[in-house]
Amino acid sequence: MLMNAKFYLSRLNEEGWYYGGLPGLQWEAEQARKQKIDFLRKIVNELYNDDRFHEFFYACINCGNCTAVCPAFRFVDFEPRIVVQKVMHAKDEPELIYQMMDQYIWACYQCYSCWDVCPAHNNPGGLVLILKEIAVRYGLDSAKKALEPYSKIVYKITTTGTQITPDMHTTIALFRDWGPHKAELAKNIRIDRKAVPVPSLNSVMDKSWKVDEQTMRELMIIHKEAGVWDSIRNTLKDVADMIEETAKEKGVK
Amino acid sequence: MMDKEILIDFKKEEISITKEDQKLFQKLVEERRAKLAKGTIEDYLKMLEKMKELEKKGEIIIHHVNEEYQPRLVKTLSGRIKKIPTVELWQHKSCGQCGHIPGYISALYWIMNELNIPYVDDTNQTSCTAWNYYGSGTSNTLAITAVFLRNMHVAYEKNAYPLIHCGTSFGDYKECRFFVVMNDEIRNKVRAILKKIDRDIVIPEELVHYSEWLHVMRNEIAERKKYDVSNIKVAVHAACHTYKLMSEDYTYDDNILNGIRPAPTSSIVLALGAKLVDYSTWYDCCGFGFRHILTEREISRSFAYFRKIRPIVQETQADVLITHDTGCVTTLDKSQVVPLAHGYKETIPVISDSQFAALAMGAHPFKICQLHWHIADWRNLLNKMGIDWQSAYDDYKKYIEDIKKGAKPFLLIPPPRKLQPRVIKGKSIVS
Amino acid sequence: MTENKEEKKERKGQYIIEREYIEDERIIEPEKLDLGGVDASGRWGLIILPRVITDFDHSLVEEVKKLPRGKHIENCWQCGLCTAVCPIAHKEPRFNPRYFIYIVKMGYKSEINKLKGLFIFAKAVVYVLKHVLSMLTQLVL
Amino acid sequence: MLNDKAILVIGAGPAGLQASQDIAEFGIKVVLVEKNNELGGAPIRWKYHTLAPDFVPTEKVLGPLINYAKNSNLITVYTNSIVESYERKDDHFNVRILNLKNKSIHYEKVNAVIVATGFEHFNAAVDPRYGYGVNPNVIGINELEIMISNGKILRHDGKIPKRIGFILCVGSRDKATNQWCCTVCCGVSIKQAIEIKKLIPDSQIYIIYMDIRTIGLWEKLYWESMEEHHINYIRGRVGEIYWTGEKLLVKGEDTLVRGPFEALFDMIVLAVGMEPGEGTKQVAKVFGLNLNQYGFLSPRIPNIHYDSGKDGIFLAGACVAPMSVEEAISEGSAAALQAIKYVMQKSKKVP
Repeated sequence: MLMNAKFYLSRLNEEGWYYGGLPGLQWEAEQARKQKIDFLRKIVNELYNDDRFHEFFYACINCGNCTAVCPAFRFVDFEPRIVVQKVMHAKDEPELIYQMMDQYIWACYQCYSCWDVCPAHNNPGGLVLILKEIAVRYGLDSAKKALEPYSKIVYKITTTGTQITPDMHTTIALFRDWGPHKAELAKNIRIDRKAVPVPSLNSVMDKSWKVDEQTMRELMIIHKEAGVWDSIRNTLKDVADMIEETAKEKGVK
Repeated sequence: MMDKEILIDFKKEEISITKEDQKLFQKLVEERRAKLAKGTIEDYLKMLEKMKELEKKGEIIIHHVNEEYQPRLVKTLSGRIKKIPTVELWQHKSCGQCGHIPGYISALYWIMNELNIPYVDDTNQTSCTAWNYYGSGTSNTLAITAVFLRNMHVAYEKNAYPLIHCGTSFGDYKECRFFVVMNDEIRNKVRAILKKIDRDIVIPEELVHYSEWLHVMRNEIAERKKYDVSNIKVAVHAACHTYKLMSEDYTYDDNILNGIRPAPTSSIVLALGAKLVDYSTWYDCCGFGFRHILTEREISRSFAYFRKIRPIVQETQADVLITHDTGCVTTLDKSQVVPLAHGYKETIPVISDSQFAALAMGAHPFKICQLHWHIADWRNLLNKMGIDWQSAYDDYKKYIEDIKKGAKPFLLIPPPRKLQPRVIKGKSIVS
Repeated sequence: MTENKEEKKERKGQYIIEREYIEDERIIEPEKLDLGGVDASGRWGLIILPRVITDFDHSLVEEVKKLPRGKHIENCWQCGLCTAVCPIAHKEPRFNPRYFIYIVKMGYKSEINKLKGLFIFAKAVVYVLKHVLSMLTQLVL
Repeated sequence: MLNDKAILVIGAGPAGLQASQDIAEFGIKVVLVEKNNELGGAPIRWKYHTLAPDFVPTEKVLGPLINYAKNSNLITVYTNSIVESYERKDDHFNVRILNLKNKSIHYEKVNAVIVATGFEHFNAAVDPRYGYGVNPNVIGINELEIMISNGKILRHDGKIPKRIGFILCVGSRDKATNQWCCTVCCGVSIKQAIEIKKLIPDSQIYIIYMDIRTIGLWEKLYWESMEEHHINYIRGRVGEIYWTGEKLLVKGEDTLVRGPFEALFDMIVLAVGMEPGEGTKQVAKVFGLNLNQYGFLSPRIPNIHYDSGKDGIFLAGACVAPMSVEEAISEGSAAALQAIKYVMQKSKKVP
């Protein structure tokens, strides 16, 4: 066996594949190459055994309908078709999935235009969502980076069942790009909220509307039992602690 | 019916898509796409069949849209006739609307009070928690399905039919219902979780979005119209999650936009007599991006502006952009500030269909329609509608001063209900 | 895109998670931007231009067809065989002959500008020569 | 009367057999000349296990045709024979048939001729990229069909392959070899891929293609292969197959997802296309039929296959253009009808 065979063979991963990557996207392949193979296989198994997987993926003939309607594709080199293709081949080549987990899947808007037009009933948006859930459950760096600025929302949803609460809009700091009118609103938000004529909304600041204590307890029990706290713990550890603390205060063991 | 005669005729000049063949081509593409979505019909109808079987076997309870809710019939994309309840509604509020642009829900409640529609504004309600599901991937199917069924069970207890305000809640509840009915494993796991908060699986026979309620009530609303809006050019943006997520189950009407596009919101604009204008990026998302609107707004505002605001203003010079979802109003309204500062010119006010209807019916622009939460300039819209917004704003300012001095704020109290809450298996009903 | 640490910090739009998939020239990050009293400079005023192509630009293809070896560019149906056999492509994937023909035929000037200044050709040729020489030495010895 | 008439059918493939049966059932004698030893043409010669798109066993389709040809007293069969020359009389042909095995000569008087000499698979050794014939475990879809019929897919070392790659358009759509598309190798390869998946459930099967052309009702093969059998598809070409001593290192490019790739395969199947067979060239020379630029018999009008342009001579099947078994059979009937009409007109039966 001539020397060059050894050279080529040395470049292949454990699955016996070497990916050059499309022009300009080599870094995806490099990232994936650094991972250990059984970790990649674990991720792919979790994807393939998800309850929704068989509703979201059937076949893909590369027709490109999904990419044609994808909003993210108009600004970012993200294609739902590539997601389905890589998911389709991931069973035999797990490295393909990890290539997307770093940045690719976070570009998706989850708007499901792709699900609406796919001639094979595939749901590329749904596959991206499953991969996001896996990224959060495994606490990948991409999930940490994507959700770090998002932690207050995760806390609010899992403890009060509501989100975008008025108390997050009392200063312009987080919303400078919404301009002077927003600054004006932030200043007198408390009084404006007193003028909202809807009974369950009037004067409420820490939640979107008054939520009963019992309702919040039930919500927290649901999230605890369904394993949401565990996946949050893997990515946003401090948020998970805050959630459990609040839950204890509200009498949820 | 008012809107029968006023048909969208693609050839009319005020819809300023330039080339004739482009319009014909677009019409054909949409007709094909409407049929394409029919491809998923079989699974959907199978799901509805299986839901009935599960009810017979006693595995689940179905919250039927029976006579007491005075249902009206609409056609869905799948051709199936859907029953839309009109009274005794359980308001499933949206966290984005309530926390951010309350004009949505206050206008809707005001309209319902005007039409004397009894409803329940419940505090035993959580949002659909899709911010954890689609937004961040921290949730999973079990959690969001359990939250869905918990809310539906509360509505069932109160004997009020759930009316869902947020497009995303409507979309993901359709998805959850599909999986809870079709996937036995998920159903059993969810039942176990619900047992822990001693509730059971109650699945609504129809999942109804509030825009569908406005659709079926559009003529009663049009009759109470106070302002003439016939000179207002309105562009409509349909929220993706209402008609693309499980696309079979949203209202389509052959007389409105040829039955190719969803009827709600467009129908109420036509019923009110305003001019509905069409634009080329109709099918596009608003740029909400779920996570992007909060933590990566660079993407959201660029998309919303270059793909939505700019094409609409350039192609149609519309006076207002109307949509029926939280995320869309927030994204389209707030994303115009930075591009304008960069020197782009196009801008357009963005409000919800409930606000537009309430304005046309003469509701107070600020006390009821809460327009002051919206950033894109709505002043010349109100001028064009003939609403003296300046005096209304001074009136609102005075009202704010009174509240500061301790006056009790005016609240929209729902009309009294006729139906009694249900007693289930001896469980004491939380009033 | 392996870049050194400092350059990464000032890189435009660095807070965007899917940053690697957006070309630099499409990101406009203002040094100073004032929104009626609110300071929205830097990340707060950043906008991204769309990459939607509104018209196909055939000038490049016409230019190539005039070249003596360029007449057959119209025949290419992107089968990928040229890249499949190209030793340089397998070492330096940014050098993708099929992709060069594709962007010329489609007239994607932005993609072509990306390739300028990348000395991938030289790097790759050096690799091939090294590789071939090592094989020859093995055969000869 | 008709029963003293006879029609010569050259080539006992699906087209020839169907033509012979139709003519015989009409009561006209048939002289069936076949170059090889057995009847049935390519499907039998390469022991096709089943036919696309519905996996109908070849036996079920061709078996009755072959048995009819063997048992019908109106059909005289000459195997291992070719038509060496012919003499044109005003209402019949005198045909000289040479038996290649025992060199015996036979003369037959026929009133019309149907040419149904079929196709040959492209010899992949002509295209050096794949190392066909040099690299072990690089086989053609025809050889694979034999393996599937025997129910055992084995490598050269007797082991069961895990990762199998199909490379489509071998020798086809290529100016260096055959410029045309053989219309069937997509459907046939996918059918075989599904059959292999049934024989070896945990195998990884890749189909490397430029375009998937599963025309008409064959499309369901493409979708089913992904939905139920999890066959992988790579859009691109293979540049080189290198035998590393134990596996095949395949170098190619995936134009849609992976870019340039290299992968180790246990077995590579080349979807070899169709080209005009030796028989077609020989018959064309004998009867003076003209060939088109690709070497297929060219009818007077390209869209009407049976009309050869020469009086009394009709064409049918893959000798005119690449086609599937089902099309060849229907072309056999078409040519038979024309030949019968021609014979009856000559004997003044039809106005």
